[in-house]
Amino acid sequence: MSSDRDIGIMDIIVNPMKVTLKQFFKSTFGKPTTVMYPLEKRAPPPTYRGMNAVIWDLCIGCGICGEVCPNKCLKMKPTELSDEEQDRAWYGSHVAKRKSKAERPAINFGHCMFCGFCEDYCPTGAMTMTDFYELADTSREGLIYPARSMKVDLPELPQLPLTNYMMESPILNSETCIGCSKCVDNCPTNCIIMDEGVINKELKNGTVRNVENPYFDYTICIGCSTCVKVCPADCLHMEPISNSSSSGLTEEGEVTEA
Amino acid sequence: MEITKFMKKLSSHKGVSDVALIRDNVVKLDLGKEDSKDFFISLKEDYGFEHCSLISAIDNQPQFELVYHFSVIEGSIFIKDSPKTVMIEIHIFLERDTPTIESVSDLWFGANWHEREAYDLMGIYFLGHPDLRRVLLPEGFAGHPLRKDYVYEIHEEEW
Amino acid sequence: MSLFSFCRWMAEWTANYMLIPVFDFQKNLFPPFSHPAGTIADWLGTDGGLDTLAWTFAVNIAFAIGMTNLILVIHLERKIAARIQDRRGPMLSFRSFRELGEDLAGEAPSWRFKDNYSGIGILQNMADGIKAITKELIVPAKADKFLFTMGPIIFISSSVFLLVLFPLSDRFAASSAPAGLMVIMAAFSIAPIGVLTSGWASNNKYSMIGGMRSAAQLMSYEIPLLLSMAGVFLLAGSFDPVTIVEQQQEGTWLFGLPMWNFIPQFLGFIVFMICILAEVERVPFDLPEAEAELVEGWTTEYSGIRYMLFLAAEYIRGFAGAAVCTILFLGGWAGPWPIPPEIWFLSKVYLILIFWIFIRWTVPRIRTDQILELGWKKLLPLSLINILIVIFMVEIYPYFSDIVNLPEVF
Amino acid sequence: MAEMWISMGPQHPMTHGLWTLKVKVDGETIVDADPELGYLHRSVEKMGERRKYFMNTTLTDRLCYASSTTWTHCYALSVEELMGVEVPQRAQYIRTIMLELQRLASHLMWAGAYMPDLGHITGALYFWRDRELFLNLLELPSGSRLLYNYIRIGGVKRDLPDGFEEKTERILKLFEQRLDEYADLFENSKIFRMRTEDVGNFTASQAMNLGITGPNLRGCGTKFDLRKQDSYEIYDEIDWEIQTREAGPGYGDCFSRYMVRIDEMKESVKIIRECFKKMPAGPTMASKVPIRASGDAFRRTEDSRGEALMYLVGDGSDRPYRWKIKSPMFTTISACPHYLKGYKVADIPSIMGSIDICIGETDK
Repeated sequence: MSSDRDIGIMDIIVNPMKVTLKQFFKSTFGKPTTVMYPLEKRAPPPTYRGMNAVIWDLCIGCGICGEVCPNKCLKMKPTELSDEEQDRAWYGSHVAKRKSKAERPAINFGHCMFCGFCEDYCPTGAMTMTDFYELADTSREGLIYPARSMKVDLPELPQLPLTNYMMESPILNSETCIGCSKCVDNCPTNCIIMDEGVINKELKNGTVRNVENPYFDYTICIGCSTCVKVCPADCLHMEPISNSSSSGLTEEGEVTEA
Repeated sequence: MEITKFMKKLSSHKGVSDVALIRDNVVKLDLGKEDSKDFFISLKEDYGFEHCSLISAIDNQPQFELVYHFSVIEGSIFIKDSPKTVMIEIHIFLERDTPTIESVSDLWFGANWHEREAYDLMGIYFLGHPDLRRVLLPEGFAGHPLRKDYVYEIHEEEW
Repeated sequence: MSLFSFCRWMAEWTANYMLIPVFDFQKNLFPPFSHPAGTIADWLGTDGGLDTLAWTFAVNIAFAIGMTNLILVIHLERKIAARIQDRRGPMLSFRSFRELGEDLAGEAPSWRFKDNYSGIGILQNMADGIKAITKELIVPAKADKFLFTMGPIIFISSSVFLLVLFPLSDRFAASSAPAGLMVIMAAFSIAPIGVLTSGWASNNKYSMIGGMRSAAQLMSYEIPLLLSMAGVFLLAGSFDPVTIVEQQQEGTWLFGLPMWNFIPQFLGFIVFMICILAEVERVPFDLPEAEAELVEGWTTEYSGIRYMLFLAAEYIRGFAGAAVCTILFLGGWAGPWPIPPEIWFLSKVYLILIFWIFIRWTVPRIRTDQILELGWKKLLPLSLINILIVIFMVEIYPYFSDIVNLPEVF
Repeated sequence: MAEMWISMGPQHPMTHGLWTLKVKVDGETIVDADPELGYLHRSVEKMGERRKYFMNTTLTDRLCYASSTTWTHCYALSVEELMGVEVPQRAQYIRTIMLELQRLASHLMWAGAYMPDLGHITGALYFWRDRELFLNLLELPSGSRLLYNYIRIGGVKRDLPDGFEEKTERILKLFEQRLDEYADLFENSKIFRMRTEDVGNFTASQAMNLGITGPNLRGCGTKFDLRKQDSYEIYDEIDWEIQTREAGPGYGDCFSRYMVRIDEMKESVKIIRECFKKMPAGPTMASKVPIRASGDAFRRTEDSRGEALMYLVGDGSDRPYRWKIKSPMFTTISACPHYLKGYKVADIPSIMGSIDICIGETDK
């Protein structure tokens, strides 16, 4: 494919040097390619995966970001919210008010590999990645960013639909349900209500009473499996769903990817 | 040789069972451990599988499974109206207390280090291998880490 | 006025007005005892003493010029290499000083270059030198300690010695020997002994192979190198640089241009250029320290200022090699009048050095067996042909032109 | 000189990674060699067994840091085979474009690393300067410069940004121009040829038996490219040629391997252009991507360095039961005593550089 020609005596020095001479004059009288880093910086593209930032007003504390983090460098930490923050909280306002402490993500950037899964799988779009990349620090402790240090406030909140990126939803086994309603208390999107269940159910301790069972609004379920984790009777398990845009807030044909 | 004819011929070999076409160019079969060497020799000499792609060992609990992938590069087996070349996937099951099999590294040199790796990480012994040492882990490492019963510690930093 | 007479004048002035009064004062401090200062003062008054002092001055001036050029050459190499490779090269050295000054003074200092790029690229060499001095001198535990120390001494001293051996012009010479170029080539050939010594003493296989390669390379290039020089010596009839340069001005060429040696002895020039590249160990002939396969070759085990001096010595050798090439083939310091001959000489040297830098960043390194083949099979015959041409020019043609009345060409 | 063993590595300019090549030399001639691996072993296969299927794309990115997209693609392809996922047409085109861009970047990385092996630092900087262009392109949709995590199971992360095609076309044009310019500096240079021609020879039949695939096999004149021979994505719909070259009848040397890669880069440029021409509109992600799988499946792809194969066994949970990676360089390095014997010490970097080693994928 590439042209083959006979190699002559000019190809020892002269012809190769033509190339280097050309480049020499080009970069002497033009601008060299290299960027003088600390003084000049290249602009990252808008998709750049840099340090994380959390829009607290959108965050519902569901913990999916910690769930999908391959390095487990992201943990949900209980955080005190001020009254104003509680008022502004959008989806999670009820959780913030009900629980003594709301949970917000904190990141250990010493372990983070900037894969962007937390951003991709966030059901509300609260987790974002900025183009800030100069995170170097002199100590390991300095790389642990507490939840509040990553908080950002946007003047106008994007109206994003709740999306179930986890492709799973909880399924109830009403046989073992004891009707404790812990799942309702902990559901970050308030998609569970307690309603009629098994009548005259015999519990483990021998007492017999009517039990209320949880019912799920799958249109706004985000598949965070918080209910499965808090269930004391192991009566919930996750099962795959067919469509990620099953959320009721999504209109047909709308692009779901933020 | 057309691939359907090739599959027919394969089933006549000793120890071969369950010959199936899992994709349009991939033949899968199960092979008995005792007849493996003869089959591999004829695979190379008669059917022209020049290239050993991969040898993977699986711990199926309790027995081990060896999966051989061989491929044709310029051989005589073809598929009608397709530029695709043929691959063969061979499953061999080994007992847990005798994880040994005859080496194929004298037939395909490319299998040499795959066998070493299978020995290193899964503890399969290849009889007749010229140089069966650990390849990825250091000499003197205890145990074979890809076995499911290998006990290891998960270290998680608290922060 | 030549360099030596200037130095002699300076020596007289220093001796008469500074040294002799001081020594005399010392002599008279303790009258009952004789003091050696008096003897020195007496000796300084004689011709011998003044000459010695003058030579010391001359040699020091030559060193100073050589070392200044060393810094320039290294900076030139870095900058040109950077431009060839579409980079910028050193630009920000000692920028931290400025930042420190800003911190201490609370305001930016007055020296400021190109917006915010404050820093001086040429000082990068100084910065590197300071860094190298502060590093530990590591001697491997199993190395031959005596030879390990002797190797750098041989290599570096023989290279620095080269600086005083070549004249910058007929009036500017720190030494003048009738066999000047032979001395230079002898000094050049000492260095491979240092290379071999340090390569062997390091007790490292890479170093040893590097040292051996250096010896093998010496075998292959030294003979064609000297044979290609022999043509020039035959033409000039002398080893003296001054005579050789003067001889090159005699003949004329097209448009009355002086016929410098690279025109009649083009073959010799080519052979010499290739061999001197091998002599100063630059790409494509830097086999002893081929960093791809031998890590750093014979300098692998050296650290700190020793390693830095090795690098510096190589540049000094490069500078000296270019100077020898200028004297032999490019008419030395000859050039039109208004520019002084020393500048002419240096500019020619720099031209060759820039050419070498371009070669270095343009071609890959060749292999050991290939350099041996090149040296023995190609360069040796070429240099012999060159000598034959010169003999024809110098001896045979004049002999026959006397008999059959041929036109005078050479 | 008596015969002696020289240990090159684990930290040596020739190794391009962390491994040791012990060579037995007689003077300057190589008598025997013994490669040693394991300095970069991160137990990717074991780690993969503890992570969910979709999380493992971050591990495959790190298999070979010079060619991360191709490895992630191989993994995604195998998992899709295991789960039975249909990838939308547009996603397949985007994947092909990304794969070829990655192949260009990887080959340029190799060419840049090969030049200092021959003592030619300028070459490194020229090729790496061009690689930078392709990294900029790969950064636009994926958001990262080295470890993209762009190809996901069932499609790609997001659609190509606006203006990507024009930007790519501009860069491809510049790159083609530069590649022609470089011809005089590299492949037509006499000293470059002296170092690479007739060095590191092996024949095609030897190479097949030794397990050498990819550009190294095509450098022996064998027309074997899995993009055609076991075609995936949309390579069979696009008009392109397998690039081969041989130094002599049926064997290849360092120079033919170099030229195969240069020709392949030119072919990749053609493929990218055609992909842009034919690209349809549509979704970039499959509508249904399960997270659990059972059974076993494998796919092989043409990595930048040869045949990449991933064999996956699922047991019905959301994590792979067994995940086996075949890296092309693993077998190629194992065969190095065969093609090093008889050459000079100075040829070691020239030969080992020409087969394009990547230790990240080799040690897994």
